Formats: sequence, structure tokens, C-alpha cells
Amino acid sequence: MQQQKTVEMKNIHKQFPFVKAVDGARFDLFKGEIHSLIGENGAGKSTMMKILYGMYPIDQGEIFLNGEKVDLSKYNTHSAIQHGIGMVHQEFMLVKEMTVLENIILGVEPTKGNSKMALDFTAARKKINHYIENYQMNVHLDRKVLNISVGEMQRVEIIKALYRGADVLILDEPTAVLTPQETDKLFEILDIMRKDGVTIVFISHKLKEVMAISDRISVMRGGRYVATVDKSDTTIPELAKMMVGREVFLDGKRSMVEMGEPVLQVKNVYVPSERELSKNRDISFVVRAGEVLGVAGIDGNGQSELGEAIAGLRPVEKGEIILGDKVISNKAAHYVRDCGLAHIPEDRNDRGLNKEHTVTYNLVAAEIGNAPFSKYGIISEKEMRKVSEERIERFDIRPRDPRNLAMGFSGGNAQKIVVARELGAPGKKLLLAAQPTRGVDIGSIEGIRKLIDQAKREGLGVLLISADIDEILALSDRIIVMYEGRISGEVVNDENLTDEKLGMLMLGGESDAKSEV
Amino acid sequence: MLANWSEILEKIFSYTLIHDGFVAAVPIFYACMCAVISRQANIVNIAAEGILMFGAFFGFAASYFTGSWICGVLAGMVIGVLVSWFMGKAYLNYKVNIFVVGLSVNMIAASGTRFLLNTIFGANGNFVSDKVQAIAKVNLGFLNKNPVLASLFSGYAVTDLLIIPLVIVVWYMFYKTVWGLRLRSVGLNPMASMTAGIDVKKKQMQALLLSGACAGIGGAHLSLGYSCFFIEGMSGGKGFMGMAAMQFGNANPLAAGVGCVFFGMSQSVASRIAPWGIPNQFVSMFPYVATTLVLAITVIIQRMKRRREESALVGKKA
Amino acid sequence: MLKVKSEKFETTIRIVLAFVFSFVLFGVVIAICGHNPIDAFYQLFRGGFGSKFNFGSLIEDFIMILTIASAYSLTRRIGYFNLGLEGSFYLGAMFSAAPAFLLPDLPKIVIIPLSLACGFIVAALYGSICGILKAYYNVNEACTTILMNYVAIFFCDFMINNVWVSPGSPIPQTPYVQENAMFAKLPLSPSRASTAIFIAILVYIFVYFLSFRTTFGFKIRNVATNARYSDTVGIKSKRVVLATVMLSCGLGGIAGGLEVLGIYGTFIQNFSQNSAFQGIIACLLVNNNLALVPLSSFFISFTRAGGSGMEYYTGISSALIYTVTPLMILFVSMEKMFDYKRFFGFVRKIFVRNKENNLKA
Amino acid sequence: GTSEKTPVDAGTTAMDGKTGSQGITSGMEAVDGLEANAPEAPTTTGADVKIGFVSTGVLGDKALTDTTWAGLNKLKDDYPDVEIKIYESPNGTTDWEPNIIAASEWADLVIVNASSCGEILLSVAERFPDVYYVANEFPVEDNPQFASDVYTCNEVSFLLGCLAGLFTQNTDIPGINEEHVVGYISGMEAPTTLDYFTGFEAGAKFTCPDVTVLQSWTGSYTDPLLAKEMTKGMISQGADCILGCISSAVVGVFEACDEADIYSFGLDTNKDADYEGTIITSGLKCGDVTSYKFGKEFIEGTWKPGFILMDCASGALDITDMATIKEYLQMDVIDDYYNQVIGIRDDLRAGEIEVPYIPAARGEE
Ligand SMILES: Nc1ncnc2c1ncn2[C@@H]1O[C@H](COP(=O)(O)OP(=O)(O)OP(=O)(O)O)[C@@H](O)[C@H]1O
Ligand SMILES: Nc1ncnc2c1ncn2[C@@H]1O[C@H](COP(=O)(O)OP(=O)(O)OP(=O)(O)O)[C@@H](O)[C@H]1O
Ligand SMILES: [Mg+2]
Ligand SMILES: [Mg+2]
Repeated sequence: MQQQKTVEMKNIHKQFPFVKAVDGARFDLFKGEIHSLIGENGAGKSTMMKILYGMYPIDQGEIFLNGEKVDLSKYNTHSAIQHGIGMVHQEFMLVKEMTVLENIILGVEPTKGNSKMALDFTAARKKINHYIENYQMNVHLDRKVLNISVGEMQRVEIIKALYRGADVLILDEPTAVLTPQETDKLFEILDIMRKDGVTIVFISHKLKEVMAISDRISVMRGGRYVATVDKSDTTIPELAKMMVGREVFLDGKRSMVEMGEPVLQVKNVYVPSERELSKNRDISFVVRAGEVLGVAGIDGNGQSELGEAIAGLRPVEKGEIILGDKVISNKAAHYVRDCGLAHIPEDRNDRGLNKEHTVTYNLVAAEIGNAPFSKYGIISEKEMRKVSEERIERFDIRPRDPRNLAMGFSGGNAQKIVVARELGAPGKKLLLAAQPTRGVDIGSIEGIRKLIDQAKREGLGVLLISADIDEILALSDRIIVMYEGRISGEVVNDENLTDEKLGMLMLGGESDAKSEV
Repeated sequence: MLANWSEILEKIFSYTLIHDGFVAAVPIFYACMCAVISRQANIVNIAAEGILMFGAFFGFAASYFTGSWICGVLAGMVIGVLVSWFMGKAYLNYKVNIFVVGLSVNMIAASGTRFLLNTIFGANGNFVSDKVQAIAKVNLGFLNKNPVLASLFSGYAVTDLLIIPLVIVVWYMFYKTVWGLRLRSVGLNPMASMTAGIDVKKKQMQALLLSGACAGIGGAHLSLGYSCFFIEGMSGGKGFMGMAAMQFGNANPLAAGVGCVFFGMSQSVASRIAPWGIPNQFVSMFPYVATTLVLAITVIIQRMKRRREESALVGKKA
Repeated sequence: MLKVKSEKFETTIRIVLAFVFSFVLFGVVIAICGHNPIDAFYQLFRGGFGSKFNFGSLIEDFIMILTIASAYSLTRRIGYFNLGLEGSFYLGAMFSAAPAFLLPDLPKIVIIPLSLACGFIVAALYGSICGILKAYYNVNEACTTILMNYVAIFFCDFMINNVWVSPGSPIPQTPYVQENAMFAKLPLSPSRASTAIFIAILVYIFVYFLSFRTTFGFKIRNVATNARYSDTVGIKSKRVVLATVMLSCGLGGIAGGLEVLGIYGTFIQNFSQNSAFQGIIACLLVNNNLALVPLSSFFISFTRAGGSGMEYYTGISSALIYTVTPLMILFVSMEKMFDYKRFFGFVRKIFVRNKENNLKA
Repeated sequence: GTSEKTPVDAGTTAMDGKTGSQGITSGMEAVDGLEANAPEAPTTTGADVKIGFVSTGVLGDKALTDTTWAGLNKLKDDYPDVEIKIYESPNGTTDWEPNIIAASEWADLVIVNASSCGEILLSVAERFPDVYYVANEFPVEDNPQFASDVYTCNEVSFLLGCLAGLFTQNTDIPGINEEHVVGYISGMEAPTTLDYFTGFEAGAKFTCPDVTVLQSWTGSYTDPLLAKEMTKGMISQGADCILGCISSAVVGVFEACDEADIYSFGLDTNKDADYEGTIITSGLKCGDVTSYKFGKEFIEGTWKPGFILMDCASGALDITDMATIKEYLQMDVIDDYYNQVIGIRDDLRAGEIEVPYIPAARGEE
């Protein structure tokens, strides 16, 4: 494989206010390869790629594009695009209120005739249709982005990059939110692109996928470069070990517990949503003590809305939700928590943590009005400190100092703060865990899954909402699948259950499996 | 008195209201365009009020010293651009909260123009002078025979008429040009725009400068076209009403324009009702209450509409 | 840890530089206007501390500014830009006056709290309008509060012209309040400074304690930094926002009450000329650092009293100092502009280069 | 306010005697002749006294602030050792008390245009027993610290009202419409402004019994834009002669009338030439004469406390000779109107006509 290097990054250093994100790492790309970049949370993968895409200035280092050294003082996103680099970000970079078409042409708009101002949408359509046909990427150009599915957004992002003439395409965790079927479809597209000579960087935490698609694999750890290996020369356990620095076991057997009384009863519930497909309609199920009920489904089919409705963060238009023996539908979050809900929200950066507050505050925020922490409305910093130190110890949150701001924590430890707040508090009956390990590295996934399993053993009912089929399969006793806001099926998690069967349910059942991706 | 209520109403809502209402709306229009342009770049610009003040003073002073209203309007525009450049620096480069910047600019404008009036013209509070040339009025003499047509189409200052093309141009720029598409994207999602290779800060700065120019011209219009004198605090809340109109029109120049006309009309109606013994405080309050009500009602209706749209009980049923 | 400390130190120095810069600017403008800046500064100082009257005027302003700055800091914390304080100042003043002239003579201990409470409640209700619009409908408060200010001011105007008229008074005002409702004057005659200052200090202590020692303060600080998170952990963020806004406006109303019961003894038309904004400035000047608010309030009161003193004694328009104070806010907020290290680096560079050139030559 | 100010635009004050001064000159004599019934005279006199002047508005109002200050400046010219200082109130109400206190701290004699701030003035004066005061347009009797005067505003506005009534009936005059409607605009309903209104209405009814007199109150004396808007509103209701009794905001009234080609009146000083062809005449009030008189008496030790009523008969009030509007309109009927109104004025002086007034404005009741 002695080809020309399209990209070469050498000895890159990048310091953020709180962390050294990249510490002398390197990275290179051969033309027409698919190169995976893996590593734990906060290893610096995204940062490294954002540097390549000209989004961050760097402190030190060199970048060569097609063998030529670039002048880093003038290097920015604009020049990266001109060098044929395109990036699909972990969070989609789309303007939701604008149409797909406008999003695609943004920044490189065709103009009418020789005027430099007037937009020419017809020319744009023509050019885009070329990519749509070539790579069979089905998108609706005139819909607003907020009305399309996650998979479609991904395709829009890819077209956006190609439209800009990208021959190096960076995909940052593109599969985190996709179903197996959608992932397969994406891989087909990537395959065609590779044949067309497009160079692809693929970032993922899912080593199976990495092994399926890559030509070469680079590993980063703690901002440093670890190694680059050919796919054919390595195995999954070996990669995992390189990433974490020790052996990892993810397929720990889930424990079997005697099931008790129902703790959560959801009866014919209707929940509103901004998106048509996410509106919950006529949802009913029961979670018993000592049971993990998994809610599977493609992101955006109403799982988030269901979770929020249970947690008291979204109104319920019809039907009833009962926790223990109390009706909690349309009650305030505070009341629901008092009834025994522990809630790991799906986005720790948004709902899960107050990044500008200390770990202490984050750990006790939900109980601040209660006895030891406050008296007659006056808070006691001392009690808060004492309890938070206990929880930090018990849930192994690193670093240990409770005075740190939540901002500085890595994904895994940040998520542990959330878990500690929720499970550390006494008197809980139900654990509502939404995407508890999304974007968390393998090491931390292991720890968090253990904590969920332990909660079940302690007699809590667990409602696990996850888009990650492996996680659902690893933890759940029973699984319901949501499709377009309804429950499309319920299965028991035993040996007879296959990925394929679940995938079919996630697409609305066997009959209309082929309808829409 | 009661007997001729209908007569009085007829007088109040006569055809001349269109002329008067439009003229009263024009300063609000300029402030509103300032607010609209910056809002599209996701900047809530409460400094329109202050820039109006600066524009009014410097426009007036320039006309005083040069004897030309064109210089006056240009001076208003230039000072508007300068002030908003300074705001842009503070907000974009030094990350000062935009409200703090806006509030400071408003206060600097209020007392700064007072100070300059005192130092340059030796006047306290207000200043009138023959040396100042007012903005030319477009009088269509041939219409004079018909009082209705003359009232509707004649006797506007140049800057009164300028606002119409300005609104249309702003609308076209927003929705039909590359510049507008990029500006709106910057306003809606700066991160996405940045990754699309757009220089977000530069775009926001452009928007600010443009909005400053609008408010600056509006200020000059206030002291040279709408009237021909300078008084301290002469912007009198017009900048804020422009902002409210912007909110009313959801930052769409045309819809916001409708809001401006509404405010202008309500001011005119208020001043026409006053002589018939309705307490002046209620009359003066009317545009503000109307604005707040319209604002509140629009958002509440929007909210209810969204509620209905979001409801799971409608639409695709089993 | 050391690094953080040195950074704090640098920030402090830059802020001090911003202040110094503002005053130098002030002096230069005075010199340009043909006055002696040193004399002007002396007169400014004299205007603040020169006589019992001067110092008393300073205290009069301090009472109002400290109260409003404390009130404002509450909403500033939750990122609510509460320009509505001007309106609550008016309403609070008028409705504090109301019980004091409507009711027969009551003992001090009854009538003063009653009056202030009345002002507080009306102002808080007034604040709730914009508060609800913001918290529940997400209407930009900068727009609504400004508009509501006008409504409040015109409403007060209407009341004193048509309902609570003071018979035979040449200017629209309410009747004078009963003797017992007035705060006792401080021994700073002929100024009007009164013992209302103790209420102002109480308000400040209350706000400080509330913000940092109570669960409500904890909730405010959480909602301020992340409202969605607060909802999730069971804090009713919308209600907290509304309550904070109402509390803040209510305290603004108390400021109005102190003005009426401490200074005028009646509610007069146009009795505040954007006074509430002075309190807002005081809060912004120290970047909402509550511990420094009394200091900045004192400073702003000093510039006000000193400014009019300076105008009396030297003829320099006090508008100048009112121009410089908001400029000061901008400079302080842009403290990075005063990067003295870079400046010294720059100077050193020039110096070194000159030296090298000299050596070469 | 500063002490170095010279009177703004002296051409418009009554001091220079260029225009419309016949009333003022006679007024000077008449005022000199007035005797206040006074208990005792002050002791602090001499050529080096300090005189402070507190205005309720700001300089440049072409009204009482300007004329009073002009009188003091003339005094300064005649007695160079006198120190004079003006305390302006750009912020209105809130500035009054501190200004009066500051002036009292500094001066021996404080002259205050007190029509709106009389009560405050009295309460401050109690705190300064050694200072003497002159209260313009605010009656104070039986107070040894105070000399005071009140102008019979209703009389001067009666004359203007007469002219308005005559003008609005004559559709031959350009800009005059069929309807008999005239208007009065002022800031706030205070005794003085109501006094003006009462006189104006009586005058208009005197010459045109079926006239409708509209009144608008803007709530502010310092906002000409608002005044302009309100005037426009009034014009749209058919008014064609409008009296603006609104201090410095009056330029708004003038501008609106000028743009609509209808008629207005000046007040306090001769403003006939300001908006040529718009202003029928100006009602004159000799503020400069009174301030000069009181200052001079104070210096010479003849100052006496007490109350003086400055009425038409005393010559302190008058109207201009209307030369500007005559020249502009070139109509004989204007001369007739002028003579008619001068006749009415003389009847007033002779006490043959009684104009209704607001008792509160004269300290009665
Ligand atoms: N904008 C930023 N400001 C400050 N620190 C940052 C920023 N972005 C990233 N970091 C820091 O840089 C480190 C590397 O982050 P980066 O996002 O590159 O990790 P990653 O390998 O992509 O992790 P993940 O798997 O979670 O996506 C993180 O530990 C974080 O602390
Ligand atoms: N602006 C920032 N300032 C400081 N630290 C940041 C900033 N943005 C991100 N980080 C840190 O970078 C780390 C990684 O960032 P990122 O936003 O990618 O979150 P994450 O927890 O790794 O989850 P994900 O993989 O889903 O992104 C986080 O732990 C966070 O603490
Ligand atoms: Mg990442
Ligand atoms: Mg008529």
C-alpha cells in the first residue's frame, strides 16, 4: 500500500482552558482508503479532526495536504473546504429552520447569470440530484430540516460535504444514532464512495463497525497517538486493549432477579411532540420491581418524549402514568421524583448536568429542599459536601475533588456524576435510564452497565431507553420496540431473539420493513 | 357633545390619517429595520434608541455647519455605522453581553448628546436654528387641486419616501440573495454556518453596521425631516417601538413594517382623540399598551397553534 | 491553583486600568472644553463630600441606587434583563404613598411597613406581567419591560391627574403623606437624606443572603446557568424565573417607596428621570458581583452628587460624567482590551529593536 | 446650569426693545411705580451680593427663563460686582429642590420661577432663614423672606383668544377653514396653564360666540415632538388658530402650524419673526424687567418683601404690534383686527372688561 498521502498531521498540540486535548498526536490518510479513528471519550479524536477541518487554531504542529505544508496562521474552515476536506460532525451542523436545499448550498451558493448576489436554486438542484442518484441517497430537498429523520439528516450532511467538492470526508460517530439497517445502508454508500476515490475518516466507539468497514485503524488515548494498524492484522479485543490500556469485558451476563410488584404502569398514554413521528399514541406497558424493560427503536420515534412524559417534563394529553401507587402523569418533576423516580436524562450536557456548577451541587441538586441539605429554606454547604464526598467515593468518580466544576469532566465520569445523583439518593423505586452510555467510551460503558444491573438487583424497576441494540440486548429482561410513536412489538430477551428480528420491529414490523428508511 | 360623536369619529378617521400616520411611523420604521437586520443575525439590538439619538444630533449638527441636509443624513448614517462598529467590537471581540452594550450605548447617547449640545451650541435641552436645512419635501404641485390626492401623495420628506424602497431591498436581500441566506443561517445556527465556511463574526458585524446605518439615517430624519429641531431625548422610545414591531413581525421586514404602520397610526389617532377630552395619559399610553398586547397576543396565539400542531390527539390516527 | 490566582490578579489590574482610563478620558474632555481638569476633579470631589448638603445628596442617591442595584442583581443572575425596574420604581412610589395619605394618622411602626408592603406588592404584580410572558411564552423581556415602563409611568400620571389629586397643587402629585409615614431625617440638613438608608442596607443584606444561603437562591443559580437541567432535577424553572422577576420588581417598588417616604413626602409626576437605570449601572459596573455592589452604588451616587456639584461650581455640564459612567461599564466589561502585558511586550519590542538598530549602526 | 451663560438669542427677548417693545417700556415705568405692602427690609445689601436664579426649565425656552436671566445679566452689566448664577433644571421636577437648596447655600437673594415649585420653595426657605427670595408667578404673602409676583396670564391670553376668534371666522385669510374651531395646547393642568386657558377661551368666545375651543395636554413641557404630534392631531380636528402654552416645546406647535399653513401665537417674548406668517402675535410678559427690578432694589437696599400682582393695567403684559403678520398677509382686515384688539386691551386696562380667572393662580382661596 505505498500510495500518495493526501493528509498528514504531525506532532499536533492543542490546549483548551481546562485540558490538553491533543498532546503531540499524528494522523495520516492515503488516497481512497477508509481510515477509522478510535479511542475513549476525550481521547481527542473529534478535536484532532476539527483541527484538520480548520475549526481550531493549534498551539504547535504541522499539517501537510497532498504533500504540501499548509500555512496554519491562515488556515480555517474555508480553506479546508477549498482543499477538498469535508466533515460530518458528531452533532449535525444543520440549520433546522431552513430547507434541506438551502442547507446543502449554504456557503457555496450558485448565483444567477453574472450577478454575484441573486440565488439560483435551479442550478443547485441539478447538481445535487447528481449526487442523490450516484450514491442512492434519498433526501427531500424542500422539507425543512426539523421535519426529517435522523438518518436523512446524516445523508444531507454527506451530500453537503460532497457538494463542496470534498474528496476527504470526515465522519464523526456517524452511526451512534442509526439502526443496524441504516448503518448497513450507510456502509453501502461509503463503499461506493471509496470506489469513486473518496478518502474517508470514520470515528466510532463500536468496534464491530470499525472492523467491518475500515482499511486502516488508528488509536488515540489521552490526546496521544497510540498506534495505526491494518484491519487484517488486528482483532476487536486487541483494539479495545489498545484504547483503554487494559482488558475489557462488555458481555457480562446480566443477573436474574425475582420479579416483584409493578412499579410503573403506563396506560394508553398520548404525548405531544414537535415532530409528527415522535408523538406518542396509545402507549401502554408495565415495569415490575427487579426487572429491566428495554425500549428499543430508531432515534426520534417517540422514545425521548415517552421518557420526558414519565419524568414530568412533558404533558400527557390522554391516559395515565402510575408510579408505585401514585398517579404521576402531568405532575411536576419534583413530585415525580418524590414518588421514587431516578432519572438519567438522555443528554447529559443539556438536561443531565449543570456544567457551570461544582460536582457537589450537581450531586445534590435534586434533593436540595430536603432535610439534611436545608433547614427552613437555608442551605447547609457542610452537609452537601459530606454527602457528595460519599457519592464520589461510592460511584468512583474521577477526579475525586468535589469542588471541581462539572465542565472539566470526561464523558464517562460526567455520566457517572448523573448516575450517582440519581442512584445515590434514597427511596427510589424506578430507574428511568435514557441513552445511559451514549458517546461514552468502552471503559465507562462497562462501569455504568454494572451500576444499572446492580440497581435491578436492589429491587428497582428499570426502564432502559436506548438506540444501541447491543446495550438493550445486554441489559433488558423484556423489550418493547417503538415505531412512529407506537409500540410495534414486545419480546422477551432470550436466545431466540436476533438482531434482525429487533431491527424489523424497529422499522415498524415485518410487513412494511421495506417502506422507508 | 354626545350628539356629534359620529361627526368627531369621522374627523378622527378621515383620509388625512393615512398621511399623518405614515409620517409618524417613519422614524419607527428606521428603528425597526435596525432591529430586524440585527435580529436576523441573532443579535437583539436594543441600541436602536441610542443610535437614533446619535443620528439625530450629528445629522442636525452637520446640517447646521454645512447648511446641507444631504450632509446631515450622511453624517447620521456615518455615526450610526461608527457606533455599531464599536458595539460589534465589544460584543463580538470582547464578548460583552449585548444587552449591556446596548444599554450603555443608549445611556451614552442620552447624556452624550446632551453634553455635546451644551458644549457645541451652548444650549440646554433643545436647540432650534435657522442655519439648519431641513430635509427637502417632495411636493407634487399638480395634485394640489384635489385635497385628497394631495394629502395622500404629496408633502413627504425625501427620507419619508426612502423607507419604502429600503424595506423592499432589505426583504429582497434576506430572502433572495446569497448574502441574506448566509446572514439568516448565521442567525439561526452560528455553529452550522461556521462549518459551512462562513465567517460568522464578519457576517454579524456586517449586519450590525447595516443596522446602525439604518438607525443613523432614522435619527437624522428625526431631527431634520420629521421635525427641524434637536431636543434632548427626542428619540422618545421610538427605537424600542421599532424593536417591538420587529418582534411583532418575527424579524420579517414586511411583516414588521405592518407593525410600524400600526404604531404610527395609533400615535396619530391618539393625538387626534386628545382634544376631545380623553385623558392625555391614556392617549399617550395607547401605542405602548397596544404594542404590548399585540406582542403578548401574537406569542400566545403562536403558542396555542403550536400546542395544537404538537398534540398527539390530532393528525395521523390509528 | 496558582495559575487561577494570578489570572484573577491580572483581571483585577485590567479592571483598575479600565477605570483609570475612563477618568483620564474624562479629564482630557474637560481640558478640551477649556477647563482645568484638576480643578474639575476637585470640584467633583467637593460636590460629593464638600458639605453636609453635598454628602447628604450623595446619601439620598445611595439609598435608591443600592436598593435598585440589589433588586436588579437578582434578575441579572437569571439572565433576565430587567429594564422594568423603572416602572416598578414609579408604581412602588405611588402605591407606597397611597396608604400613607389615604389612611388616618397611624403610628410609624404600622404605617411605614404597610406603605412599603403596598408598594412592593403592586410593583411585584406589575413585574409579573413581563415575567409570565418571559417564563411561559419566552417573549423577549428587553422589549416588553421597556414598553411596560411607559405604561406604568403613564398610569401613574393618570392617577395623580384624575384620582389621587392633590388639591391646589401646581404640579400633578398625590396629596402629602401623613407626618408619621416619613422616615426621620439624618443629621445632614439641609439635604433630605433620611434613615431610609437602613432599609436599603437591609434590602441588600436580604438579597445577598437569599442568593447564597437559601434553597431559593440555589434554585436561582441553577436556573440561571441551565434551565433544562433545573427542570430535570425537579426545580420548577419557570416558576423560579417568575418569582425572581416579581421579587426583583417588588424590591424596585420598595426603592420607590423609600424615595417618597424618605425625600418627597408625596408622589410627584416624572419624579424619576431614568433613576432606576443608575441602579442597573451600579450592578453592571461590577459585573453583578454582589459583594461589590455597595461599593459601586456608592461610586455612582458619588458621580451623581459630584456631577451636579461640579456643574454648580465650574459650569461643566454634569452630562459629561453621566456619559463617562456607562462608558466605564463598557471598558470594564471589555477588560481584555486593557491587556497591559501585551502593551508592555510591545513597548519592550520597540525598545529592544531600537537598541539592536543602534548596535548595528 | 452655569454662571457664564449669556442670554440666548437676545433678539427674541423683550430686553433689546427692537420689536414689540412699547408695552414693555410702559411696563417698566408701571412696575417701578408699584409698591408692595411690606413689613421689613433685608439687612444684607451692597454691591457685592450674590444672586442665584433657579429656573424650573432650561435656558433657550424663549420664555420666562430666558427673560429673567436676561434681566439679571443686564443687572450684572450695570453692577459688575454682583455675582449671578443660574441653576437650570433639565430633569424637571426632581431637580427643583436640590437646585433651590444649592442656590440658597450660595446666594443672598434667590430668584425662583416658582409657578410649579412654590411649596418646595417655601419649605426650603424655612431651612435658610438668612436668605431672601423672589418667587416669580407664585403668590407669597406675609413672609419677610419673600417678595413675589403673579402675572394675570388670563388677560394676555384673552387678547390672543380675541384674535383667534376673529381669524377663525374669516375664510378669506389663507389657511382658515369654514369651521369655527381654535385650539389650546399645554403641558399639565396647573393653575397657571388653566388660567391661560380660561382667558383664551373667554377671548375667543368674546369675538366669536359659537367657537369651539379644543384643548390638549401633552404632559410635558420639554418634548416638542410630542407637542407637534398633538398639534397635528388638533389641526386635523379643524383648529386653525392654536395657542401653545408649553414652554420650550412650543417649537413643535409652531412647526406643525407652519407645515399646515395655519396660525399660532407666541408667548412671553416676541416670537413673531420666528415662524414668519404663522405667528399672529405674541403675548408679552416682562420677566426681565421684574428680575432687574428686584435685583436692583436688593443691591440698593430698597428691596421689600410682599406680593405684587402684575396685570394688564400695570402694563406688565401686552401684545406685539403684529407688523410681521401684516406684512406677510398684506390684508387690510388685519389692521382692523389689530385695532379692535388694542381697543379691547385698553378696555381691560380701564377695567371695563373682566376676564374670568383661576383663583388658585393668584393665591386666592
Ligand atoms: N471546545 C472545547 N473546549 C474545551 N475543552 C474541550 C473542547 N472540546 C474538547 N475539549 C476537551 O478536549 C478533550 C478531547 O475532546 P474530544 O472531543 O476531541 O474527544 P473525543 O475523542 O472526540 O471524545 P468523544 O469520544 O467523547 O467524542 C476532552 O477531554 C475535552 O475535555
Ligand atoms: N466548551 C467546553 N469547555 C470545557 N470543556 C468542554 C467544552 N465542551 C466540551 N467539553 C468537555 O469535552 C468533553 C467531551 O466533549 P463532548 O461535548 O464531546 O462530550 P462527551 O461527554 O464526550 O460526549 P459526546 O461523545 O457525546 O460528545 C466533555 O467531557 C466536556 O467536559
Ligand atoms: Mg468526539
Ligand atoms: Mg375656522
